[in-house]
Amino acid sequence: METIVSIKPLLAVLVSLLVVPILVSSRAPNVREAWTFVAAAAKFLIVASMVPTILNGAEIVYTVAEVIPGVAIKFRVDALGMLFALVSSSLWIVTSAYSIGYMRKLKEHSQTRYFCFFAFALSATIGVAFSANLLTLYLFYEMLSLATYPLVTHHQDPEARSSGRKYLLYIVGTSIGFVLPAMLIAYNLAGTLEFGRQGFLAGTGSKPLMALLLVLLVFGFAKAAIMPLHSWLPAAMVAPTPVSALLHAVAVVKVGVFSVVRVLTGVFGTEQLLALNFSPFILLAASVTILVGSFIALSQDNLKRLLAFSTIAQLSYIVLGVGLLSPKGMTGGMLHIAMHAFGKITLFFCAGAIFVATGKKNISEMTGIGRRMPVTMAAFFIASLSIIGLPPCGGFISKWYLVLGSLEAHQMPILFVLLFSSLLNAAYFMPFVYKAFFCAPHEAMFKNTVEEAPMFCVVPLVITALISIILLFYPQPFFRLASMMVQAITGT
Amino acid sequence: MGDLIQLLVAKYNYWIYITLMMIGLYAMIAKNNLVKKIVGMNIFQTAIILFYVSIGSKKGGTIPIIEHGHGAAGSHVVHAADYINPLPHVLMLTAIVVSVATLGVALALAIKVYERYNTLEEDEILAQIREK
Amino acid sequence: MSEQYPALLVVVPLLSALLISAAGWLKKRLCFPIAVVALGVAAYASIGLLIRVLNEGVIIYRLGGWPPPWGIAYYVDHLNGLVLAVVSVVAFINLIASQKSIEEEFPEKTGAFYTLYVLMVTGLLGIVVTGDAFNLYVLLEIASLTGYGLIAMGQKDRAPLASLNYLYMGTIGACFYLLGVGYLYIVTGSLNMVDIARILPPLYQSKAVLTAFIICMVGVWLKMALFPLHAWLPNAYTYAPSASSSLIAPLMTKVMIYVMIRLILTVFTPQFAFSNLAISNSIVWLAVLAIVMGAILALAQTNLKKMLTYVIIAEVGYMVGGAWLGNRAGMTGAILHIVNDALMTLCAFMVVSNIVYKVKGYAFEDLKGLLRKMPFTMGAFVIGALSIIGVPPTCGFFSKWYLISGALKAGHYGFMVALLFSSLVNVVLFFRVLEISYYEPFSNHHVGDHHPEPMAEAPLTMLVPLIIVAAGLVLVGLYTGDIVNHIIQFAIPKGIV
Amino acid sequence: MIWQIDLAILTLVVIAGIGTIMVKDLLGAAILFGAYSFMMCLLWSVMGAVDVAFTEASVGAGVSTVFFAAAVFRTTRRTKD
Amino acid sequence: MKITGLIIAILAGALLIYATADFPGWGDAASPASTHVSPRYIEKTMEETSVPNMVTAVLADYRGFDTMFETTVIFSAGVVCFILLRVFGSEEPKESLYRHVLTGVTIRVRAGGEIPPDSDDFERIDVMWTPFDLIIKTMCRILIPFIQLFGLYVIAHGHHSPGGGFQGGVILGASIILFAISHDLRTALRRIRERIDALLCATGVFIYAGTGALCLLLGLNFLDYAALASILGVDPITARSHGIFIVEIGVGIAVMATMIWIYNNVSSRGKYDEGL
Repeated sequence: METIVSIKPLLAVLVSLLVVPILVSSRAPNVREAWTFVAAAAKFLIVASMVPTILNGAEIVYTVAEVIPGVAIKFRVDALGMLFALVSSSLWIVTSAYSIGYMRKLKEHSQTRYFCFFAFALSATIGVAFSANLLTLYLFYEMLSLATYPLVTHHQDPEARSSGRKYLLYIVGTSIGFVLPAMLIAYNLAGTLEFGRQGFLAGTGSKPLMALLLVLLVFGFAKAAIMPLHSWLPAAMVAPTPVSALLHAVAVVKVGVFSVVRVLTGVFGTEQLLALNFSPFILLAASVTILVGSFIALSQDNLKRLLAFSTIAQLSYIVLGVGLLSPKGMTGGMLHIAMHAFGKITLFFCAGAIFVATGKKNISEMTGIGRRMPVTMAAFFIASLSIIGLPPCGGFISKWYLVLGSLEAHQMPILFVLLFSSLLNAAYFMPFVYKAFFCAPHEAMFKNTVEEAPMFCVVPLVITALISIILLFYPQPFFRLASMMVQAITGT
Repeated sequence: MGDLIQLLVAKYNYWIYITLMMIGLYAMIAKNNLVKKIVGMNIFQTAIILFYVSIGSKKGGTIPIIEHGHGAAGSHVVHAADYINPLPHVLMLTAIVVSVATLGVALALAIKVYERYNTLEEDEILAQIREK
Repeated sequence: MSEQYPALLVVVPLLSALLISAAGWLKKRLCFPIAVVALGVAAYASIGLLIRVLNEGVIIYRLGGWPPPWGIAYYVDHLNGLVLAVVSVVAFINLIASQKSIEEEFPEKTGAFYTLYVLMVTGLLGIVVTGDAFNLYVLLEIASLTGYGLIAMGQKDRAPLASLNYLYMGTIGACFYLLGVGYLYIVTGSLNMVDIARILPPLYQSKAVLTAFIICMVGVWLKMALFPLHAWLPNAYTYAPSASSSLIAPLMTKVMIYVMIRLILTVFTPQFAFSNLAISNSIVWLAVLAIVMGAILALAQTNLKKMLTYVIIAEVGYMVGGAWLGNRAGMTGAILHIVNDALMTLCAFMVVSNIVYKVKGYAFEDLKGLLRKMPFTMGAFVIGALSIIGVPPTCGFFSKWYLISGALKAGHYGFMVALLFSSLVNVVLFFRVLEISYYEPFSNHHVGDHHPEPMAEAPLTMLVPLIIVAAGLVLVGLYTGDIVNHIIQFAIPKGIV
Repeated sequence: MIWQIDLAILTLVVIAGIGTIMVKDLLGAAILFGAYSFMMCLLWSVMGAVDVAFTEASVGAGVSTVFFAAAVFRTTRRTKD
Repeated sequence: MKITGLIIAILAGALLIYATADFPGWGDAASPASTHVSPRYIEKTMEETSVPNMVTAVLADYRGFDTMFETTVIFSAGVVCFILLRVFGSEEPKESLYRHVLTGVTIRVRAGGEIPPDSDDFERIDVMWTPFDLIIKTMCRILIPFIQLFGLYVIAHGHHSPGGGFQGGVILGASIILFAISHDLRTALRRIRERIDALLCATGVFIYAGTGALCLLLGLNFLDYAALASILGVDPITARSHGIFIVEIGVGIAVMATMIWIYNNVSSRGKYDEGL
């Protein structure tokens, strides 16, 4: 496989940082938001410009500095990273549009800070996507945790403080307490931290040590919200909705999952995991998270919390898929990164739009809202289909591959888990949608006039909803990337 | 027994310097009065000086000044065995200077403390700090 | 001229200190410029020296033209070349940063203050550069005496007592060191470090050498405030005027660490320190204790400056432990941490002095709303905090990396656990500070984009150096590889693997 | 040098030292310290360290004592130990 | 505290006693201390520096660098005492005493009361009133010049006899201190003003360090007095001797001034009005 040295990855990371000074200096909101758009677009273009190269089976590499013998701060763009980067950079554009509408309508304070740290978070995300070794990944992972803190606690009220504490405790605590020592042990075992096709730890240590490392690393990246380290995610829902939308549906949690996938594939390597027969453990953790998360989601009344728990469940699909260690399963898992992203961000947008338009947060207060905000709720319906995994939405493909994967790996229990959890998803989305549209007139809580949220809010969610439909019929390039990555791993 | 006496005599200076050093150290740690601590500090330092001077001493050596040193340099040959080792003396001149400098600073600090708390007893000062 | 750098390094500050004290009586305005020039020259010379060392290896400078061991000689190798550069640069930056606060706090004694400041830097540089055991003692006393003076100028009611206690402890430490040198002299008959190292090997079994080693170590530990001997440090550093604390806190302990490493590596060779006497393991446990206790005590503090002093105590534990792990990685970590910790501590204490300058206090409740009021200062504080916690790419992470991997290599898991523990505690410590400055007073959101209170930043002369230091933290982090490969690697003898 | 004198003075030095830290009066302590320094100076001149002895005579017995006295005069003679 | 002190002291003592076992016997001429480095000092000083007093030679030449910093230590001690204690613009004392010289009558002036015109027949005396003692004053007036003469001799004759800059400086300083004690601080300060004194401190050290720097400028290493030969117009050996003499003078000045400075600050608590 040929590798091309190019500064593009670094640019992709830095472009949103470079815009920060401008944001700080510019006092006029319009200028500020214009620049945000510029940055977002630039980032997307840079990322997109690398897609053809990757699809041709090449890799793009760039080394910043060798900090420790054998370990450098280094970028490598491969299919998986490209997939993730593509998703998050494209969604940033939509989100920045959305957040303009949201923030302005609600007259949030210190929006400059908000946009600055948003930009920070995005560079960190891309950095994680493109990082070539565990150290670089860790670097950007931490950077993301710190950059998102001011966003999560944007309201600066006691509630924000308490949940901010929880957020930082879980994220930073695990990364320093678990990942750092694991990384050091790994370095002393292998003498490198470079992600390899079959993992740099392959055949270096005894089984117990490997098991320890696996536990430390899988749970250490707590952003993946694998139970029992999940409860920061609902807490983080105090953030303004755009933050929840992009960060807690796409960037942050996906970074966590992405890191776990990297760990499983690039650090340990699937063959070693098969050989050591660790897959049941991973599958167990994932399945538990899926089921419990879905069950809790059933009992939620606050819409954002419901979405949060559904996110927790959905994330573990990805871990599950990769944990199956079978080609189709992995493909499904990686695809799910994209599919779930588009679906879930739509849902969050809808929740935000409802809040902006009506100030309602709880499902029980939204009966009949479909008449008031038809577009939003239609989008919500589509997106929820995608999450459940039904046609005509992208979610169907990933679910389908996951099922195939579980069959391929002869894991009947997993098949059962998948199907049952889909039922649960339906169970917590559909009643709401049903009540929103088809409720008896007397119990409708809104008068019968269409009043949508501002344009800036509605357009993005329509777009994302449409995309998640399109993804069913045209899953490229995500599908190509995922399958390429799987080929690269399994070598078949 | 005899050799013990021998040992005692042979190393008597060292025993004494160790005793003095213990006295000084004890005073510095255990005494409650700031100026007493300073006195202890000086005893400590003098003890070390005594140690160095004892290193320098040499049986059958005389003071490290060449007699009839006037006149042309190297007019007469000098044997190392005849003179006491001057190096420790030099070092100790420096050490004495350091000790007096430290003494000055320490006394100045003690006066400052007294101006503020109107006592030199450490426990009384700490009591005043605590009740504040 | 470049072959005279070693002398210039020390002599230029000394001479200009005298000029400053004269200027203090004749023409006050001249004091600051002279000091700046002096330390600037010192910094230039030290960096030039480091470059020369990198090119030509060890440099020997004979003072008075007498050959060692009869005369005093300066030995400049990679180890103290690096430390020299750090010391002089830190002192220079801090001097510029603290001009305003000095001239505000001591209007009629500026001359004397600058004199002491420059003299202290002279002493520290001399300690680092000298190759003569006794000369080290004299310079140590200069650094200490001036340090006592600088510290005692602080808060009227607490500083003198704190400084006096420091003086007692410091004198005991220095005297122990002197005693140790005497013990070495009586068995070797020499005062020159290299010469002693040459004579010692047959005497490794001698009780006198062992005692000398122990006494020297205890003395140095007293000076660097290793845990059980740390009692003097917190008060002394807390109540000192900000200009002094931001000079002494970064440098004094680090220089003493350097002295310890120098004693281990050059005077009593590693073979003696690590192999002959099997005490290294227990000393590492001592360091573990220092780290843990430092962290815990820091948690108990309610004002920023005192909290930082306990953080320093923990950091001392890092370096002592790293040095005594007795393997290459650990030693690399210790030496690298001297550099990093000097910068980190400088950053933190400069932030404190900015805060004191504006808010006139450093208790936690004085910090409310600072993140809005002094965003740049607090931004620098965040970077410093990240570095102390050990988050990449700030430099603190990498020294911690080497320390931990050293602990792994030595199989000393207690040390590793202690390091991780203190990192986590540091997260709590600094996060608590930032939380106070970020939330309180609680803002009610949806109030539009106007600020509650206007921005009130420290003057540029204090801000710009601070930002430079903060940036330096990241740069040093990114260039860790080069520092290790080109400097530290050669500073550690081949014997240590 | 005669080692008997040596021993005698050494003993005296120790006594003076102990007295210095035992006496319950700072001014007395200062004066006793002067005496102590003077013994030291004698001792060293016996041991042939003339320069050191000279210095100790002028500094230890002389100036240091004056400094002590001045400090005590400016603070207090009272001491509990 | 006492117990801990005792324990620590005993531990330290035990350690040191343990070590003495391996010491060479006291005054052993064959001990490394007297065989390794020192013989050269003893045997070569005359021909290398032409200074009979080895201690002076080693002090000011072989290890001159130490001595320079020793002087610096004293200097910094002076500065520290000044910066700690000195208070400028001391407030008007509550009451001040004046003596009518001719009659010896003491006049007590309360704060705000009009001070007698600064004429010769009134002199201010300390509040802690000491009887006017003719004997002491005259004795001191007679003695002090001789003391100072001796101090100068000690400095100048340091090459050939015990003593040198440091001892001489201390003696000179002591003479002034004696003057201050026998009369009072104000009179002494009228003789040597604070500013002059402080400048003298700096000058003394400067002479030393400056000599070294001069050698450096003349192309040899720092403090290598041989470089002075070209200026003094003598052979390098004698140049060394002269160099030693110069720096001894510097040391003397610095030490004298510093001793006075410290005494002034300590004895008057930095107010500079009333001494011992």
